[in-house]
Amino acid sequence: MLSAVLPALMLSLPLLGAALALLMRGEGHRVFSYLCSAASAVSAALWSVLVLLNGTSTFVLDIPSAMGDYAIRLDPLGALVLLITSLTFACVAMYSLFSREGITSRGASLFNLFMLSVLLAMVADHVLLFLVAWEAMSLTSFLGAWGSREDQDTAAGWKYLAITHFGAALIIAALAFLSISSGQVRLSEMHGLSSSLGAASSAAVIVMVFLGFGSKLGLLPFHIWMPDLYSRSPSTVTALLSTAASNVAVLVLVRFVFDMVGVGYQHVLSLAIMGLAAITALWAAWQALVQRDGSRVLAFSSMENMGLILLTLGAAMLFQSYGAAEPAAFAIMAAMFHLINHTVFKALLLMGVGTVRRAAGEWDLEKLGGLARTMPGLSAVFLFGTLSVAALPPFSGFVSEWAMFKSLMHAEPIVDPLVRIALPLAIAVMALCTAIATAAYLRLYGFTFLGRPRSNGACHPRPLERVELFPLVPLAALCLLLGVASFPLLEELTSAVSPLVGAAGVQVIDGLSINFLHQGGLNPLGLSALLAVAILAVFLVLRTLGRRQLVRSDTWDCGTPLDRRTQYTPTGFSQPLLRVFQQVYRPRTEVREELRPSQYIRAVRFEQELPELFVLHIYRPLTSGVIAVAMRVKRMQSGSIQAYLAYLMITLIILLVVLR
Amino acid sequence: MADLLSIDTINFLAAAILLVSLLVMASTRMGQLVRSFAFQSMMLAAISVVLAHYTGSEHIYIVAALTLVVKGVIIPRFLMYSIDRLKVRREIEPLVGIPASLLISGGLVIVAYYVTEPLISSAEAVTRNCLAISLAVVFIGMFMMISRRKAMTQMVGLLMMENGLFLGIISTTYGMPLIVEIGIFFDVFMAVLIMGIFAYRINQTFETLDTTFMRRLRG
Amino acid sequence: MVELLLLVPLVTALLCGLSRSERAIYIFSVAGSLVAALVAFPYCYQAFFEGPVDTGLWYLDPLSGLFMVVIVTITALVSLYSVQYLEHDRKEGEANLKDLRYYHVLLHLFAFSMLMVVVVDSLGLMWIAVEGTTLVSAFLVGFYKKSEAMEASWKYLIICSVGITLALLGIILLYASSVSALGENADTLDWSVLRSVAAQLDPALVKVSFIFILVGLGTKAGLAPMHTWLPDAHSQAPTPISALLSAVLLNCAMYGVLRVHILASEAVPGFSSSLLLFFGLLSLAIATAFILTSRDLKRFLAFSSVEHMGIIALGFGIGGPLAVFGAVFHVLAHSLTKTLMFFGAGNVIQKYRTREMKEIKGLGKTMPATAALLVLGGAAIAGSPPFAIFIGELFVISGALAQGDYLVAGLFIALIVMIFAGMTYRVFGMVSGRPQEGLPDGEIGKLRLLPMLVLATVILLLGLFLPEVMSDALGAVVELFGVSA
Amino acid sequence: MQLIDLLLNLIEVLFILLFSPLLTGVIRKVKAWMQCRQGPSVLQPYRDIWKLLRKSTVASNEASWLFLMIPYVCLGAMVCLAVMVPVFTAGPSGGVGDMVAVIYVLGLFRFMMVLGGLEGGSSFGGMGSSRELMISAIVEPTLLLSIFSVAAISGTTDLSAISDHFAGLGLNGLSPTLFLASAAIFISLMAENSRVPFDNPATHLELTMVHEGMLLEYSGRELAMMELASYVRLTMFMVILCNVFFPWGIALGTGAGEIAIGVGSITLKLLLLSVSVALVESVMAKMRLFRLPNLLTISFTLSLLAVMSYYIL
Repeated sequence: MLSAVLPALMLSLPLLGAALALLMRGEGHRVFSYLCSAASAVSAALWSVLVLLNGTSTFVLDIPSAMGDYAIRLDPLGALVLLITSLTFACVAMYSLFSREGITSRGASLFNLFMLSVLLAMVADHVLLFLVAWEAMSLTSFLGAWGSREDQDTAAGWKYLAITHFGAALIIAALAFLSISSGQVRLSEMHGLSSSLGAASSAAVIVMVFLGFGSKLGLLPFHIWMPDLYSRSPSTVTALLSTAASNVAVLVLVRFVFDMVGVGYQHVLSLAIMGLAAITALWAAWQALVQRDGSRVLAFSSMENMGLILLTLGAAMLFQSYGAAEPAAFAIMAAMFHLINHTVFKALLLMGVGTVRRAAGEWDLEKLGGLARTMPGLSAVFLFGTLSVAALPPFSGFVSEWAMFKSLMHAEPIVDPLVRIALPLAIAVMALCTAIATAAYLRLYGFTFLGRPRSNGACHPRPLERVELFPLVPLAALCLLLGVASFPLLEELTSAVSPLVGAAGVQVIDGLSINFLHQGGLNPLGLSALLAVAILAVFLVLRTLGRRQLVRSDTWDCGTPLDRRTQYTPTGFSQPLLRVFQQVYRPRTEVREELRPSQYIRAVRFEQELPELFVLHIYRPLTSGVIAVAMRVKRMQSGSIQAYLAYLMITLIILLVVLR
Repeated sequence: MADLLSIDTINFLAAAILLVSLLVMASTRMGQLVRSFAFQSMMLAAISVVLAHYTGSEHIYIVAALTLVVKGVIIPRFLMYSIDRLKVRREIEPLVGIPASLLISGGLVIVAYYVTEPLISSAEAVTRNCLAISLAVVFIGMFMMISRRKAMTQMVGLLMMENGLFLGIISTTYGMPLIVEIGIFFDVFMAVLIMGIFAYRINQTFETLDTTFMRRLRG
Repeated sequence: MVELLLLVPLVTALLCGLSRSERAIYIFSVAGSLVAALVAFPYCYQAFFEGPVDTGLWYLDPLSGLFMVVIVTITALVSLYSVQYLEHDRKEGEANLKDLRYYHVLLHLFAFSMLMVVVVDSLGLMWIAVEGTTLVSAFLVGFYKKSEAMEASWKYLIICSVGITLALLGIILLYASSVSALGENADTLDWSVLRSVAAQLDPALVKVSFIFILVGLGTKAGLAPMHTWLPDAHSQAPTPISALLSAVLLNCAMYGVLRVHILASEAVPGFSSSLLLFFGLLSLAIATAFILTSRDLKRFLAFSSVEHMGIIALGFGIGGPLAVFGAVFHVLAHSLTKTLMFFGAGNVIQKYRTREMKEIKGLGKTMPATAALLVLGGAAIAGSPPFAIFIGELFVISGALAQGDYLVAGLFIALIVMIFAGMTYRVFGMVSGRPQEGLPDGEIGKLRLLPMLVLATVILLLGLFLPEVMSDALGAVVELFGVSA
Repeated sequence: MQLIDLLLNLIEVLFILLFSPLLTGVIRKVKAWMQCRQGPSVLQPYRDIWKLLRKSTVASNEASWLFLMIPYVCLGAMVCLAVMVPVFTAGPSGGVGDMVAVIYVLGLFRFMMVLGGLEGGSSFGGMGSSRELMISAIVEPTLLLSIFSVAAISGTTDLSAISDHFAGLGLNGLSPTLFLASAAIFISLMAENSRVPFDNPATHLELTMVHEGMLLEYSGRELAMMELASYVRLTMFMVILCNVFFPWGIALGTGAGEIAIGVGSITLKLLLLSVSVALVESVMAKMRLFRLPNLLTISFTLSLLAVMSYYIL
């Protein structure tokens, strides 16, 4: 009974919310509209808990479509992702309400519709329903992201829409192909189709879905929409785009690749996917380091995290293709765990950046700084998110990244030298990514919250109301909780992903440690406790020396008074790494000295431009090429009626002569 | 014997129709154009009469009469009237020069024969030549519309296409159901009328009937 | 009985022509088109579910039913939309009462001729009706009497007349091809009769005949490269008429092609399909180029029509139950969606007094309701779910994959992705941005939003649900093509 | 985990905390000798820390709440590290002795320290932080890869188990992989702990400094904690180097004799390593900042080779 009411509530409340926001006037109804979405999130969470307790639940909806009746289905893996997604939705809804970001009727209705499409995409068990929900997700997120400011150019949002539609087209083709060749319209009825499809077709399908879903996740070279969209959209939208939408993409991708199609013997394909994912992650880490806008940093961070997740999934495919089901299960588990953690910390960080932007009125890291003193609460929750995304113990990102590292260390049973070279390389890339990305997060936190304010806005930010922080606190708590005590989640995840690869009875929890195949486990709880005890011990021991006397004073200034501009800038901060990786960034730097008549240098101008290489070398030539061809074709419409008649005649004569 | 005579007559007339089409391509005078068209239509009517006699179906007589009246008299008159009012005497500088036009027209005739060759083998005696010729006349009419500038010439080209078409109709099918035939006549007549109205309006707006000036809408 | 249906638009045209006041014209026009719709729907039902209605002169089968639904629905919406569109023109001094009368008489005559196309049995009469549509609508295209309008209607008239002449040649050859099966004096052009002997038609003649009909009627249906008249006529006609041309007239011509396609594919299996497939892809490709580069809003939409006619041709060309279903559904989806887009464009153009898309900015601010509907329509016309066009395209892709035409499917997908990009870039570009100085906010006329709202709702619902009665009806159409859904 | 293990861990922590300043003293002394100076007493670091501990703290006006918390986290992390890493006994770690986790705890230390460098709002802190990150961006993957190679040999990532494995193998355990990896880790040690070719721990000249720049705003007790944490970090690197690659003598059980041998051997090894660090520092010149990546890349390549050599040889 309850298990039927909850999904109904989950899907109908957002519709109600959207309708309320559109039809009614006044602020109160927008409040109700966000409450509707929060309530829907709660019912989604409850439903997923029920599913976790009682097992998969399926509903065939008595709604005729062009392809038979619609159906929805929630399996345990979906339930786990849905659970965390719905919690995020609830937090973001509350955040919208309290911070009044996106509280317009358009914003509220789109929020509800986006939520509906995400939920539907997660639970859809019908080809058409999934495709509709998937594309509706793109459309509603685009509409929510775009045009929030009047002067905005369309290009940023349009890039997103066009690229994501390209991805959708690939998915559509793949799904249509699967549906036709299996004769099924229910996704849950398709299993291991690769055996009937043959190697070439299943490889093609896997490539299509990887690129298709990858376009949403920022897989190279489809990433170019991400930074622009993130920097120009309300944080409530990006927080969901980066988390909820990515969750759908990864969840369905996993179902596609491992369950519906099945990996088969695609060694080379798996390696290629790993390669692409690795380059994506690395590229994103590099780019995150040099961005001036916090949202852009986080956009690239999403891309980096998704790259790592796809890398791990690629490794899982590799294991699976060699018949090593258990390492594959572990790798998928690690990837899904990271996905869940990413949801929490990324939503937190994006809303945090949004709050900073609204409070200080600045987005440029060059103009922020010192906000930890004026907004201590925000800086504290943001620090939780930062530590988590930087994968530092005892926060959630650490545990999942550890698991991803470990999953790459399972090369042992496979003797193919290619694999034995590829996996260590993957580890090297992952490590490099992590290190560089950590630097980027550190830069983001440090230059937003620490040091001296670099502008008036940062100096006197609008004071935050306490309620604005409320929605962020549960997320921050989850960052810590998922890092400290994630055993139940991991066990559920393992039992949910094992059937996908046909590995039965995989155990990842050994006593208090996460431990699997390879010896050497991690006890997150123990490690966190140890860390806490150590810090506490240091504190207590030093307390025995008596209370410290604290004197406040100016920063040491070598005798020259410091002002805003004597600080290190974020740009300067990333210069050393930028110089180390010059070949990657290819910066265009210009240093100009302005001389006085007396030949003393009066001023030095330093200009540096980091070209968007993918736009420059792929997209621009591509679009200009297409447009050039189009312009050539356009000449046929010359305006001359004689020419038009000639086309008619020539077509006719050619057809007659060729086909008579 | 009589049948053979009829077939010969029809073939002769059809060849004449083709010849008129070719001659029209060589002419630049509007009046000549319209008169040629009228002549062509009359020959078409003659073919119809012969055919009606040959097949003995009476409604083809009606068709023949209609052809004579509508295409041989009314439409040419209307066109002459328009030419006088709109003061378009001749086609200056056709887009494709006269010698080239004639060569291409010849080519089109060959194409028409080539295309109809597989059809002719299966068709009846009357049809053989006429189908190819009708196709050739259609092609030449179309080519006239492509190679000439004036709106009036285009109208005449279209009408010649219709003539070719009509030759095809009567030669292959010995006439369609009467209601269809009448409908087609009505349509052709209305089309000419409406085109005439538009030609008049175009002359008013553009102060010329040269269609090559109408190139505002492009891309 | 069918005569009654045809009589309604004629009487409406007559009443409009006799009316002395503006108000009366509007009332007659709207009421007449609604009555036509009411009268037509029972016939459509009959056509879909109770087998073909064959009364000698008239012939109604599911295919006619489908196009009849499209014709009466769109005509009703267009006449409703025309009210405030023309009121605005009157206010601006673009049209006087005489023009108004003239417009409505022609509008209903146009509807009459299009209905005629789909209800007659004889291919010859169908041809007459198709030519009739050209002649009537040429005046509507030239309604504004500006030089561009003149140019457009001249091109429309000439090119379509040439095309239709070729089509008649094709019909004659088809007739000739039946001689061997039906005997010398069968004296019939009736489609139903031809259908019964389709397998015995002379293949060589049928091939040539189909080429002529495809090129001839394809000209009118807007298949590239014969589509050249289409952007001119669509851009110059009054916008409601553009909607009618794009959503209905093209379909009527396509109807003729399909009729012959059904015969030809029985006589010469595969021949007509491959031609349709070729022209479908070519139309898509050429339309893509223009959609990416168009600057004029209405030309842009016109090329989108070329694209969608291409998709319909492609779907029928691919064949197989899925693709044909997709194409049949697409006929419906495209007419509804394109009408919505043209209505939106009409609002915008009258408000901004320009068709240049670069000069149209900030619709979201100036006309929020139109903007919202345009965004929906833009997403829909570009093939995004959850709208109807997506379903059509999905089925066409599925059909191509099911037939093993991977190359066709790949090309199709590549082209529609490009079109999506071009389409959304333009539409969203108009909605966002800052409107020009001194443009007052607000819609022009609330009534014109009503048909748009109806259309938007319908295409959304059609994208999500397919009621059983509809799937049965469409299934009946699909069966005509010798494949069962 | 047995009580005795707990106790041993506690002793290890104390051992490390008390012993690490001495190692720094030894390095300084050896370097002084190499420069023909007498140098400060080896006990000088103890005196420094003791003095600093009793001084009052001066904090910058710009510094936030985080500033004063950072030293606790840093020192705490190092204490934690001392528990995680086997020092003289290779007992069971209870799931906290994972090598990847060790690197991440080191990462936590670095992260906090670098944040501390940004707190004051002066250019020195930023400069130090920025340079530190440049170095660590390459050092971290190097460390992970070296560890991966060792883990691949021993089949585990648990440090105690690795020590156990290599101690059990004795001299048979030596392999090219191990040498390459240890060389990579040695270079990382020098880089991470701001030793000479990378940084000069004895200077406060802004053009060269990395580590000291970040600590510039700290004073009093906080400075003492940061300094102690840095000493511990150096020691822990050495311990890892010793116990992973040359674990001979490490106590495998909890017998008193074994432990005594363990303590003795680790003390000896640490002193030897300190002397060699000092020697390397003395014979090398400080490198230009932007030459550093070359050296770091060499260490990265070494570690990659270490992994490859295991799989390919």
